[in-house]
Amino acid sequence: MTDTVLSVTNLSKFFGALKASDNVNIDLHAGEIHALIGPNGAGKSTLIKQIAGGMRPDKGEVILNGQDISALDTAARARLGLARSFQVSSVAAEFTVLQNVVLAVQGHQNLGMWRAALRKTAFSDQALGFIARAGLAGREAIRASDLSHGERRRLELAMALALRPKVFLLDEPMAGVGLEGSADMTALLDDLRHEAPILLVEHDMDAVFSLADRISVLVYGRIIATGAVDDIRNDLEVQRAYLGDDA
Amino acid sequence: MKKFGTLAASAALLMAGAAAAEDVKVGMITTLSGGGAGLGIDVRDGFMLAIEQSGVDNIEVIIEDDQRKPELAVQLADRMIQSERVDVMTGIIWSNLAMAVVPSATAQGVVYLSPNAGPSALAGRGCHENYYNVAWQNDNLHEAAGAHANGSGYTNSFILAPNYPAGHDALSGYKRYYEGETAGEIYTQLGQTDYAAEIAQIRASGADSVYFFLPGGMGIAFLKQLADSGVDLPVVGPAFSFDQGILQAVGDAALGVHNTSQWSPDLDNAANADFTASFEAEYGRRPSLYASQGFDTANLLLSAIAAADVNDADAFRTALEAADFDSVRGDFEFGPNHHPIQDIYVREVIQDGDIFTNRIIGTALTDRADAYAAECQM
Amino acid sequence: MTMVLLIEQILNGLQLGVMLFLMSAGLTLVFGVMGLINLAHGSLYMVGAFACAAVATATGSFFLGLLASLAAAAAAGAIVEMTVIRRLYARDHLDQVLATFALILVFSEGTRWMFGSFPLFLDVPDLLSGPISLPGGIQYPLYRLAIIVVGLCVAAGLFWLIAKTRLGIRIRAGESDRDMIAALGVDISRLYTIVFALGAALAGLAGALVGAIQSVQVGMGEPVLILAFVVIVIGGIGSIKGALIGALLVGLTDTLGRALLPTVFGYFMDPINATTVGASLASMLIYILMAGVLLWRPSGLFKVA
Amino acid sequence: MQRETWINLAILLGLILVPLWAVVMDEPFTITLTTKVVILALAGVGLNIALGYGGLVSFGHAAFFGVGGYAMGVLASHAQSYTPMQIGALEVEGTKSMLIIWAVAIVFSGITALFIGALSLRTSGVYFIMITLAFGQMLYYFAISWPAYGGEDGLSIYVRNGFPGLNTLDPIQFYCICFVLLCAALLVSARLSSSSFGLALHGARQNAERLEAVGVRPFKLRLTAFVISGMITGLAGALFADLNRFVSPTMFSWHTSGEIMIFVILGGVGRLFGPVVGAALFILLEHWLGGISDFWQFYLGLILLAVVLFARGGVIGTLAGREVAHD
Repeated sequence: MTDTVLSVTNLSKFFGALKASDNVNIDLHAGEIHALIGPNGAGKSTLIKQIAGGMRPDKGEVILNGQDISALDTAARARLGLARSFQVSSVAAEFTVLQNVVLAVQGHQNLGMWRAALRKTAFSDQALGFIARAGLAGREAIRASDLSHGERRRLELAMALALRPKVFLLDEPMAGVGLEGSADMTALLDDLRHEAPILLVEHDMDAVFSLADRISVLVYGRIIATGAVDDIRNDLEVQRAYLGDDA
Repeated sequence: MKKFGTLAASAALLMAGAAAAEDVKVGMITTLSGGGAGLGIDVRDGFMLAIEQSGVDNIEVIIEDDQRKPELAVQLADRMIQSERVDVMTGIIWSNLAMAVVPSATAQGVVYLSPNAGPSALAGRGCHENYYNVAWQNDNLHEAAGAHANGSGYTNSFILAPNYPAGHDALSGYKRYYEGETAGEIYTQLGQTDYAAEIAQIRASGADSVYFFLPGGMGIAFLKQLADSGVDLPVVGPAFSFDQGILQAVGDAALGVHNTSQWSPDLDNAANADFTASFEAEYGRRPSLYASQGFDTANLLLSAIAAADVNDADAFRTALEAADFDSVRGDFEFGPNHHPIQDIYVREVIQDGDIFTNRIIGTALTDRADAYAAECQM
Repeated sequence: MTMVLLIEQILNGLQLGVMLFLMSAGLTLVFGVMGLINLAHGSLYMVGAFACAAVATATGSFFLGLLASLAAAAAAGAIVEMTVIRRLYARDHLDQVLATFALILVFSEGTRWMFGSFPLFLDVPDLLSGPISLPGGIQYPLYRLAIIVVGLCVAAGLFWLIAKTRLGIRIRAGESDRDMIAALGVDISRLYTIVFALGAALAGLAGALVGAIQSVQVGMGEPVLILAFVVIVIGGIGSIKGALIGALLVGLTDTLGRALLPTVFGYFMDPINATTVGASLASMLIYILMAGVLLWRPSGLFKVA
Repeated sequence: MQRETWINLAILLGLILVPLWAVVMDEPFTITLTTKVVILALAGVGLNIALGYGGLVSFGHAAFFGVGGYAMGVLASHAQSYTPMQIGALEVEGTKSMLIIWAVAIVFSGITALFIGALSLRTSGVYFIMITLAFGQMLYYFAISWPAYGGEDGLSIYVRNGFPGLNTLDPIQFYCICFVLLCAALLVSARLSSSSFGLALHGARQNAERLEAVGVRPFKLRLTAFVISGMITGLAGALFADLNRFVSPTMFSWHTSGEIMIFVILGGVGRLFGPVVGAALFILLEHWLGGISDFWQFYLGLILLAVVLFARGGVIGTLAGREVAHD
């Protein structure tokens, strides 16, 4: 088959009796978008956290390009190219767009204490490139707190791009961007997959079905199905999980 | 920027009227706000009372509040010396502030009259021709307490003081005269307010008496707690914990306790009778030990000004050394290191109507100088 | 050290701990419910002591004084909450620290203005004065025993209040989710005023109780304030249970440290150095305890989730 | 940005003109007072790096101020009495040279900050505030009960320490030394703030989770900032001791920590010149109110309250409006 970039094997996380992740196996191939769906409270964000390093699993492994990264902390994983966006957008609110992206660009380097960060042309030029790629050209000098919801999502993606990602972990990038925004965002994500494969957590089913190559369904911490889009669409167990939840 | 007490202001006004040739500028740095302000206020009031009574009109007194902060005291002293060009300084209550201010002030040619603090360093090697202590050397009252313990037949004292230099001096001063055994020796935390642990140790120690040096609120707390604990041992302390200002707060717990002091409101001399009466008339409260020291300090200064020109340093020093004034404590003279040679009394706390006060019951030490005079080379 | 002395020292530690609990309970409640750091809590302790001393002197009754201390501290707390504190809830800790530091200055100097610079008289009531004999031949001051009993009763009352009453439910709701109590239709600003006044009253009670055996003077609240902070940080901020455990821990550590350390050092040092070094270390002991607890558990022993 | 730059320049100009005026008018005390402002401002500039840039609310900066002060006191007292220090088998001579004293003060306060920071930074929020306070208190009680260097009495140094080519006892020359050091510290502070390191530090204050997600560990960053902050405050402590020719444990007290914090907040947290304005205003108020009433701290309290409640962002924040990174 194709190259496996990221693989999660036998991952489990229990909070007392609650099984947040129950022996989860999931992998991500080069060039694909793999969507992770499931009802609220299924443990999607918990899973993303464990992959990104913010939470330690009780057992199981996370392997990135053949390297076991289970023991590394968030910062070390980020340096290896694990780029994530957050369910609720998380940027430095008092910084401008440019400052935020420069922050991400310089993340890999040794942090100089004397020369002004924004005057280092290498940093700024790169940052401007990522900002443009994320569709925020012309908004460089705006404070992050003054951005619209959708723009903040894009800023997060610009910062993710700045990490020279091997993998994107995107937690609900469509949430709160509105109808038109979601069309733009879909186009943007479709573009990003050429940069690195995407593990996408998303509630917007239209976006998922139009973007994803494969879909995994997470219910009560367990992956109940993984497969191509059409297979999942027709899977009875998935329908039950969703209808049971929504009806 | 300048702060005058009410009396200081009137003194200054008088001065403006008769701008005499040899004006004397006095800088008083004392504690007027925050913890321990009562002591500074008493020294100031005693001092200003004497100035006012003298009717001398060529003295200007500049009063500043040090908030009991040594750094601030140093800065105020710098200002008084550099900007105001004072001739004489006085007022400091605490030894640590005195150590911060006095050496550099006297080195700059200013005469310093100490109305309260008497650290050993300034009595011994660090003595100075411009430094005069009108109160006592720090060890004096403790030494007297040791002598009193011998006289009372105590042979097994429990002694305690805060863990800071004055506390260490206190206990060594006591032991210098005390001949018996020590049942226990404790250094408490400075500013400590609960003495249950120490009192329990006193109870268990089998001591026949307790000696403590705990100035201010610490002493109030200790005495009340000791009285309430049922530990029924004779207590001796220096006058600081039995002063007029705080006795009322201690109440019954202090009644009958013996304490050592170079002054007492019932000391039988004319100067003292005038002082206690006029102080109460002027300020509506009874004078304290500190007020008496402030009063004496001012009178010493007045006697020297009357005898010599303040600008003639040698003559002025000679006039000060003579100590030709009527001290409220009776006989008063300076030793070679400019520290008092004086009697130290034993007082007892009594109740006079509603008010707790002290009366003299004996003399602990006669014509006591201090232990450091020999080290002083002036 | 004999057994009797050790038991007496443990009682002393308990008494200090119980007193610290009265102080810390309000502090930790205010932090837990409103998220506010209140440096001026020590001033309310002072207000309680001064009110008690003034009323006890005027009426001759210590118990009227106690009531006055509760009333005065609660009133002072409510007034301060309504005029100043309530504007600080939405601010960061920094603004709260500065504002309540300013309140300390106002309270201290205001009190000195009203009552003068000399300590006030407040004595143990006759009913409770003197020592009593406990089993085992221990002589112990009745008043200190009374403080322990009162403190434990208040602690029990507080647990009951929080667990069983409607006010308690609201307080707990406020601790876990501030937005939720608004959704429940509770008048938040009134709830906050009540909680603050309750904490203030407890601090005032502590001040009055302790004032009788210590000295009632301006600035008396500051050392206790720092101890109370140590207590709630050790216990876990916002937790009443943590405050109780923390207070007893600090009380016992401090008392036993002062009593035992000089003796312990005496075994391998000469006596004079032993008393000095022992006393120095004893004064640092609770801070060492606190640093140790925080290194072990960075959010205190009983963190509120 | 413009407006704040102008305000900053005006402040600098004031710090040059006031002492000049005092020299002309022969008012040496005004110079001493301005020197005090400059030194306390330096301490505040140090704290501002931790507190303003890093969001680390340290309630224990008196620890570094005191270590700096005692570095001066200990070295100078040994030089004064011509007795070398005994450190183990090593004999070290004291010194009266300011340059050496500064170096020692900076190194030792840096080591202290490294130790306190490494332990305290494991906590956050109120716990951080309180654990730094606890470390400050530990040093305070240690200084009080440590008999070798004066305990509560402190240490008096009779003559101010020397600086090559200058007469440090002359108030204006000593002022110049302090002023140059303040300017140097402001320069360091400004460069630090805009550097890559500073960007990451500001970022960590706003959103530590985000910072980790771009590959930076906040702990190391904060610890570095805390140490630099402690070093500058330590240098200020050494100067303050030299100004007074005296050190005492009050330099370690929690009131000192509180006051340094007040300078920063009063002037404007995270503003480059915030601590300078804050210190100047505080000293002026203390001086002016102290002349009016014995109960001046009452009014000081009211004024501080008014500033917190109604002038958010401190003096500079109010004058310059929202510009830089502070909420």
